[in-house]
Amino acid sequence: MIEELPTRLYAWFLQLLQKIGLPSIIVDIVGAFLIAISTCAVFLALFALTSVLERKILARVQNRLGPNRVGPFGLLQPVADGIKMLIKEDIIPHNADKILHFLAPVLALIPSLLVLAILPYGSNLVPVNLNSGLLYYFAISAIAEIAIFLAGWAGNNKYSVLGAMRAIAQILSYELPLATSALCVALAAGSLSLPQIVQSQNNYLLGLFPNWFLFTPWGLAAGLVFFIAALAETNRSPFDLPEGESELVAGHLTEYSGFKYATFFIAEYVGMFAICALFVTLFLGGWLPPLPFLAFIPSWIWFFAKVCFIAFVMIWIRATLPRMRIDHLLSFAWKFLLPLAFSAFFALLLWHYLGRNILSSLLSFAFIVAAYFALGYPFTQRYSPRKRTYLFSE
Amino acid sequence: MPLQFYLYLSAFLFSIGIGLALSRKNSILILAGIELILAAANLNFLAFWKHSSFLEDPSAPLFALFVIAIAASEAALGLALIIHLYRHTGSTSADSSNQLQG
Amino acid sequence: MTANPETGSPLWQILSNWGSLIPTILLLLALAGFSIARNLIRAALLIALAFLSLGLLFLSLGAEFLAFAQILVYVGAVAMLMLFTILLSRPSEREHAAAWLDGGELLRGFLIGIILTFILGMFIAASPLASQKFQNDFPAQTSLSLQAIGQALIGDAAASFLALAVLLTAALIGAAILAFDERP
Amino acid sequence: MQIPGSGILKGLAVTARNMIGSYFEPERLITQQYPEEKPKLPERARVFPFLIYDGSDPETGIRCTSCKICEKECPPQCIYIVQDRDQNGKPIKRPKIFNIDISVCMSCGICVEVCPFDSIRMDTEFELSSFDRFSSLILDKSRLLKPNSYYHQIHPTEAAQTDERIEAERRKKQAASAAKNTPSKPTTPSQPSTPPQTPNSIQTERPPASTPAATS
Repeated sequence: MIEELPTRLYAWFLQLLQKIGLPSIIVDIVGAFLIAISTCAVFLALFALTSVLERKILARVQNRLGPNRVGPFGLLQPVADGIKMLIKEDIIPHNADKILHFLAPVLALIPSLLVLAILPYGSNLVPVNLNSGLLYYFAISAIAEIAIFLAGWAGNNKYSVLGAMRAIAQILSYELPLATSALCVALAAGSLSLPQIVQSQNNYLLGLFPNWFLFTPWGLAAGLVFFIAALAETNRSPFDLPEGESELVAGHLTEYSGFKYATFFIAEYVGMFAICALFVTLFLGGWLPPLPFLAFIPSWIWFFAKVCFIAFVMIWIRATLPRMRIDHLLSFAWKFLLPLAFSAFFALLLWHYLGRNILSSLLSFAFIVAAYFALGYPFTQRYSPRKRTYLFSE
Repeated sequence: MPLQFYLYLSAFLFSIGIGLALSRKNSILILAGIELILAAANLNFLAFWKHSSFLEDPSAPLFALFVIAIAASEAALGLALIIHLYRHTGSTSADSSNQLQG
Repeated sequence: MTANPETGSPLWQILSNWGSLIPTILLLLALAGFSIARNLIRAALLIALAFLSLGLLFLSLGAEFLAFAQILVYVGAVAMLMLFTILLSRPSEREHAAAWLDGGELLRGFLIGIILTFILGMFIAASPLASQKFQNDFPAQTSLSLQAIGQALIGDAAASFLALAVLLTAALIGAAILAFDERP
Repeated sequence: MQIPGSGILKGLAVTARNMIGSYFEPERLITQQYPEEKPKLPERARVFPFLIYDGSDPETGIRCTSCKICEKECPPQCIYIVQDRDQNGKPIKRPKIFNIDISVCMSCGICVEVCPFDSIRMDTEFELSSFDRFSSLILDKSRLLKPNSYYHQIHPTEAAQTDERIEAERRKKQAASAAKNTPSKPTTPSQPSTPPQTPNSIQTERPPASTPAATS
């Protein structure tokens, strides 16, 4: 019964409107708005929750308690942060471009909310069922780059432009591995629409092992590449150089305060959850239960459980790894992630065209392991600084 | 929307693209005008494809896809040329690069 | 609860008939802004808005794959390239102002634009297309299925697809070499 | 051949162990809920100076004899002493006014070292914030005076040493005075005064008036 709760509630509400006698156009529009608002509400609630849980997990890792003052176990902390952000004075730099300065946070938030429209939250809980959903995701997240540039440029501050350039260089160079690994999944599933990708991961090997794409040989490499690129795409954990406090104050966010600053953070966290949801949909079988007999738990509970687990892993990595330097960050993308994504692509061909059985899986797994070690070898060597010829500094 | 609406729109887009390309001093914006011309052609393809009776034949969207790809590479090269031009003539305005004029 | 309203529903009728009005208005506003934009960065952003609204227009025309490809390529890449070129070429303050024209050129540019529109408009009006009554109600399956494009790309258009790949790589390498600064 | 990425996995394992450990072994957690639990300051913690008085009545038991050495020695000059006078104007060995401006005091502890009568020591009470910037930040004599028992509370070992030294001095002085009023006994050289533990070099005669009641 809980499984169809959202759909039944939605249908009941629409009938209610019809009974009141509203023209059917209005009912449709209200229905569309209802879906949009409910999806955004769920993800903004998740944002509020994680802004506390992230600080508590980071605290627990460092053997301290974390916020527990506001509300029970500190759960009302987001309310306190929200009010603090609203009260803070919103400073616009002297001859900054007022319109662009205001536009940047809006442009940062809109794509991260738009992207939620195509994610399959439950068995038939897809806000919009586009048959090129994956391409929609990449197209909309391309707009977020312009927002970062605007944030850097509108602040009329040289360092924020520098920070914006670094952020865009990082996002552009990590977009390629992200797209290639997503491409592998689209090829394996045979379609770009996300509900179809989830459907294609639906069967269970010998009734026990769910054959999600992450557990296929090539899926391991593609999943690893996608996860690392996802971390870089949302400027998190080891790749949060653009907002690195130690280097560029706050990168492209230096000139923002008050609620505009909070909007950027809402955009970042919702973006993080969106890419976690995409990872779950592509590699961890969206709303599919891990074992066939666990299907009595509603599908959307499975989906959000997996999303929260992946978000936890992202926070866990943030608690462990130090920040990477800009050139290591970029060379890591071009020298390790992209070749690994292409080798995952090749392993997929091996796995698929040799008839998706055990033999082809072993073969492609061997190929992936060989590629991983070959590509990873230079990164395990001690860094031997060779004599650098400087191009620009004399 | 009827076909004529799209035809007039893409005609207007095409001519505005040419108008802007001719009326701008800064070469970056001239390039933007040219992009508009290509986009207008795309719009025409799709309008005719949508109002034709054989929707299954994907040749029009395919062609539009090719136009988008070529326009992107052309824009990349054009902008690289502009940077090169800027390094030699010190400004991106189109009038400053007229050394080839004999 | 898939929100795709069955194609018969009134909202879908409205959208498919008049849906392309909103992107068109957005497009015209963006172009107006772009032609009189004084600040270079604003001009580049307005062009990005124009490309975005064109993408929405393609969406209302039913070519979904095209719309997202257009947004991804133009708004994500070309507009970003323009912004980078504007930053790299560091137009001086005088140049910024020069982006704004002495009346003459703008007038000439618009004159050409308007005359051309009329000429093309006459051709469109005179052409047999205008008189023919086109079936205005869209078939149920409005958006193009991806499989068709995929088959075409691999099937009969495979040669041009590979040529396109070569062209894109050449453009990539060429642009990189051209833009690379060889200062010793 | 090191597996690429194994370093990251080891790091993740460490953080995971820490995180799970913090749930099962609560003593790992170092957070002090400050307003509720007072922080456990180390023994030699010091904030601002305070005056000690023996016995129960601060007025009579005050050790300070307003010799003003600390006023002269204080680097930022934040101590202000006015000597007390009895009714017919003869100065007596007690401060009438003893102010310390704690907004200036840098808690260096020099006044403690130079004080010959061990009457000033460093306090550990740090919640001294106030609303106005001047008057409440100048501690007058009544706020500075604290009993010797409080001193034993905050610096137990140091207090014990000081009392033991005062006790030794008093006994030595009594022995000396006993030797003076019984001349018959051959004047044995008074045994060399044990080097004073505290570095205060000046050995002045303590007036008989002060009641050496060293309460434990």
